[in-house]
Amino acid sequence: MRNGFLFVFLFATAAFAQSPKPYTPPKLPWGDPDLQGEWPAFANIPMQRPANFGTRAFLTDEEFAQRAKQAQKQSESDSEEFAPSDGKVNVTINPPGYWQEHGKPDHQASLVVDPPDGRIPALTPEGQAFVKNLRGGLGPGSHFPTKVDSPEDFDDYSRCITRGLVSSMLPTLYNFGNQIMQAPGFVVIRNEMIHETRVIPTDGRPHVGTGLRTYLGDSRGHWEGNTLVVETTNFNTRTGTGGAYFSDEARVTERFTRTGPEDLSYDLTVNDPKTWTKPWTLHMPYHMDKSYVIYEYACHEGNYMMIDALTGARDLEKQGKPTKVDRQQ
Amino acid sequence: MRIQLSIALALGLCAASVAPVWAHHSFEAEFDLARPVHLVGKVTSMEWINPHSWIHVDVADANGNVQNWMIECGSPNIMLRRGFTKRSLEVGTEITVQGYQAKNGTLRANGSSITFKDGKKLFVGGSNPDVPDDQKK
Amino acid sequence: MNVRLIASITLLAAGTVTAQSPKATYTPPKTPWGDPDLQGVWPGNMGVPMQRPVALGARTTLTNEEFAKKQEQALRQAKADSESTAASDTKPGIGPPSYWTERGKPTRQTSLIVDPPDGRLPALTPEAEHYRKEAKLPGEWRGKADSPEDLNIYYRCITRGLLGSVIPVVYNNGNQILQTPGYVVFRNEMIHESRVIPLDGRPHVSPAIRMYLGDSRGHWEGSTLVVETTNFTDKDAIGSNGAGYPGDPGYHSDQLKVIEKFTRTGPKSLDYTATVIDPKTWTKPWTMLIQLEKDDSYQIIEYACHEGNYAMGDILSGAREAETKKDVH
Amino acid sequence: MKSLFGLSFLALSVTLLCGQTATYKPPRMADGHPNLNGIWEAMNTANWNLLDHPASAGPMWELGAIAAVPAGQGVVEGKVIPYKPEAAAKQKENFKNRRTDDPEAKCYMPGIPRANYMPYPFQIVQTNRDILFVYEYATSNRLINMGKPQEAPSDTWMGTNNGRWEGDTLVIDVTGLNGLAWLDRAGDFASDKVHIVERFTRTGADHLTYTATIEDPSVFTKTWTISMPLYRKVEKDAQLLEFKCTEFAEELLYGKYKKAK
Repeated sequence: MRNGFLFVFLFATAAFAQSPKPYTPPKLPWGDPDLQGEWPAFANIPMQRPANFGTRAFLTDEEFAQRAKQAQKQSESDSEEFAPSDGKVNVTINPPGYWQEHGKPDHQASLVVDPPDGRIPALTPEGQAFVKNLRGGLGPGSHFPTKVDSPEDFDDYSRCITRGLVSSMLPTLYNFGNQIMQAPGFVVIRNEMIHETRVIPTDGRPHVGTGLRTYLGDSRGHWEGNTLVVETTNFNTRTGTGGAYFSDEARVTERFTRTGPEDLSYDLTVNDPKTWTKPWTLHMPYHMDKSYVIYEYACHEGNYMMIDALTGARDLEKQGKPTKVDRQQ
Repeated sequence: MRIQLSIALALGLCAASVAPVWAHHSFEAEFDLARPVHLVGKVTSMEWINPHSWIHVDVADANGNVQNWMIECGSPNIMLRRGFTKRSLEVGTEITVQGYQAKNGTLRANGSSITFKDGKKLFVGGSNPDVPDDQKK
Repeated sequence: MNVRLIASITLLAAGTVTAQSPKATYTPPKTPWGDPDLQGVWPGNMGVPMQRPVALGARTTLTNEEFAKKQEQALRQAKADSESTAASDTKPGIGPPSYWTERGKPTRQTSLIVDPPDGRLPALTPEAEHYRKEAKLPGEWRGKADSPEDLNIYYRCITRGLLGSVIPVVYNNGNQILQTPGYVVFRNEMIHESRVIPLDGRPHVSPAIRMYLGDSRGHWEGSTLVVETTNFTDKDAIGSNGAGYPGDPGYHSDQLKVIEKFTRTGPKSLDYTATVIDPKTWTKPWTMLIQLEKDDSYQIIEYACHEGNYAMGDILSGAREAETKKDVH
Repeated sequence: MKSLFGLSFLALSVTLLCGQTATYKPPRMADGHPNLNGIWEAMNTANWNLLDHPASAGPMWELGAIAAVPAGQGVVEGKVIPYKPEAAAKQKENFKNRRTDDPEAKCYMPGIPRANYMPYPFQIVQTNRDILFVYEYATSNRLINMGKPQEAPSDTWMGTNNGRWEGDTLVIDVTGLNGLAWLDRAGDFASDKVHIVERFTRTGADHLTYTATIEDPSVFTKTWTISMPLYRKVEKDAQLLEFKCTEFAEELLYGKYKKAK
């Protein structure tokens, strides 16, 4: 655990070696460093590094330029109102492509920065078994379930329950708005999707009892210099990241360090020896966007998918067909 | 004399004429006049509850197997005010109950006529609080 | 057991006929905060019919001869009441043992109703006549037990109603008055109901709120507590046990208003009068007088009616049993 | 590592929180005892479950989220109810059958201590002699005998309550409980041998602190205590209304005996 921090610290400073001395954020009236603002997860960085990158943590300029061109083309089509009228329409089962916000490319090769290969460490046998044995051996609910008998066949996000602590902070197709607000004794992190808010006390109080388990866990914050450190425990073993689930002993440590007027360095370390063979850390460079407005993401209230999927499955069964949901290639 | 009597009757002086509203419900609703019972047995316990207290009695039937009957009595509050407590019940006392069985055929009967052999008591002790001390026997 | 017997006999015999001298207006002591002190336990005495026999005309009290006869008869009853067993020759009745009763001491009143002067209920309105014929509200048990609603609200242990709770019956006639600054509480033993009566002149709750015991407001007129209660439901009946009284099922409309007056007439005596105003039911208001006698040694004991209500299950299941057997009796 | 700045701020906020004086001085009745009169209600999830508990589905899916259990931090000091093994098994059994077996579902009187943290208000009527607790739920009530302690003549739902003052705290010694009430909707229970000592202390204009120490060697391996604040209902003209819930439980209790339609 100790070395995890050391590594992250080295990584963060290396990334910004060029700026001469660390940035000192302004202070709030009651003395805390001011981290407030809209910090959407715009940096479009994949979670894990392709194997061939090895321990190279950054794109070469050439690789970056290529991604930038790609992103430029993508954002043009994102801003289209309708499918192109010149007949060359790629008909897919998804909503129109332009309903997305693909964010901007970044030099960082992957969000995972520790282990050095930029990949999430292997699961422990117990971690694997836990996932496999979920729902009596059916495994976890999925975005593309093998059968559609009941809502539990879908993943928590399709069921509009939650995206979990980790995913809610990271880049995704759209609605990756995050806002930090502060009041004396509290830091609040607002995730746009799915309208979840972590109110993090910074007065040193203990965690709630171990009998109290939740999807977003129980967070406690304290300041280390100008860095906000947030420890979260009490996860309810029905949430996690990367297809695996936190055990009841999982501990997530987040570090928020403002590195410039519009830049916030975010490091998240997962420490769950029952699930992953090693602790691992991801790094996300947030960039402030005062213009970003978090809109209400009332997911469950409009979840027609669930009704359509279930009634559809019942119809398929009447026709003797499987209800497995295949991904359109 | 005739007038006197009619007035007395009219005034509901004779207990018989005034149908006292016994208690919380009419018993014809619960017990079956067509199922008289005559039970002899030993008191095992008593439920000091409202609206009616229930005395539990072990009664051996013809071929000797013992059934525990519940005998419905009045509101226990009266007995409690007479100084009896849940500790006053003489478990094992033999009582005879003549009454009627519950309509639903369960082992329940009403307790209007509980009688004891040779003057035994159902409750002992108890110092009725509102009896002046010098009158307590 | 015969201790009780001796006690009641001596009390009865010794009880001098209460002097007929006009009641000098008694001034009750004051509570520490200056209100007249009506506190204490005031059990009721059974034995006065609600309506006066027609033959007695306007006579409100018994002659000495009538009273002596009533005392002698009460004596016999008290002797029977104090037996712990039935006389061996008695034919078994269907009720509980007769000695489980507390009828209290005989009084000189010829009827509870003191106004109209003939001591009888005023005529019903045509609407009330009709309502009583159609009444789905069960009065005395008429043999039908399809569902709980076929039994009256006292069988069901719901309540005996405001007046039903104070009209003396065969036992548990405990009433208690408690006072604290700004409130008087009238507590009835059967069925463990306590009316907390504010004295601060606040308005009644909205007419949309209907309650079995209504919504009471109190104020002092000299040393008399006057309590005005409205907001009744129309689901109970005036009369002992909320099931009416010989000669009248006692149903009333939800327009009912009751004016109660509590006047202490002596260290040990309190006149409770209740004026019933329900123009939809009775053509004229009418008033009852219940003379309560202080007995602070009378212990009000919890009357948990509903919790031990074997009768409900027995009555209903008994009726089902009878239906299956189709035996007619 | 905590910067000096952060530390001093913490100290500053602590004094602010405590308000002007260390201990609260309650207004007093004529007899000199603190005035506990008023309408009070707990604002926690103790009635759902005395212990820490996560949010969970309720026993009636038909009611959707309405019947779901909110999460709650427990009120048990030490966070554990020290059941003996067979009692722990009974509690689990109670929990399994809570939809039909919880006395609250049947509208049975809640007993002590549960009456004080039901989601219904209660009124403390403090006279110059005894004290009456009037509970809105099922119009239950209990008289606190402030005179010579009396022995419980028989077991009841609301117990035999002998009260005394210890300084500015009302102490109530409760015996004669019939052991049929539950302590919460999760099936926690005690037996008819339970002895409970309650303490009510006024800690502010609109707050009481309530603790109840529960001793029952037949069910628990040691005595344990719950504690919580109680909040005054400060709405204008607040009053108890009527929750006579017998009728609402008749279908649950007697439905099976009704004549089939």
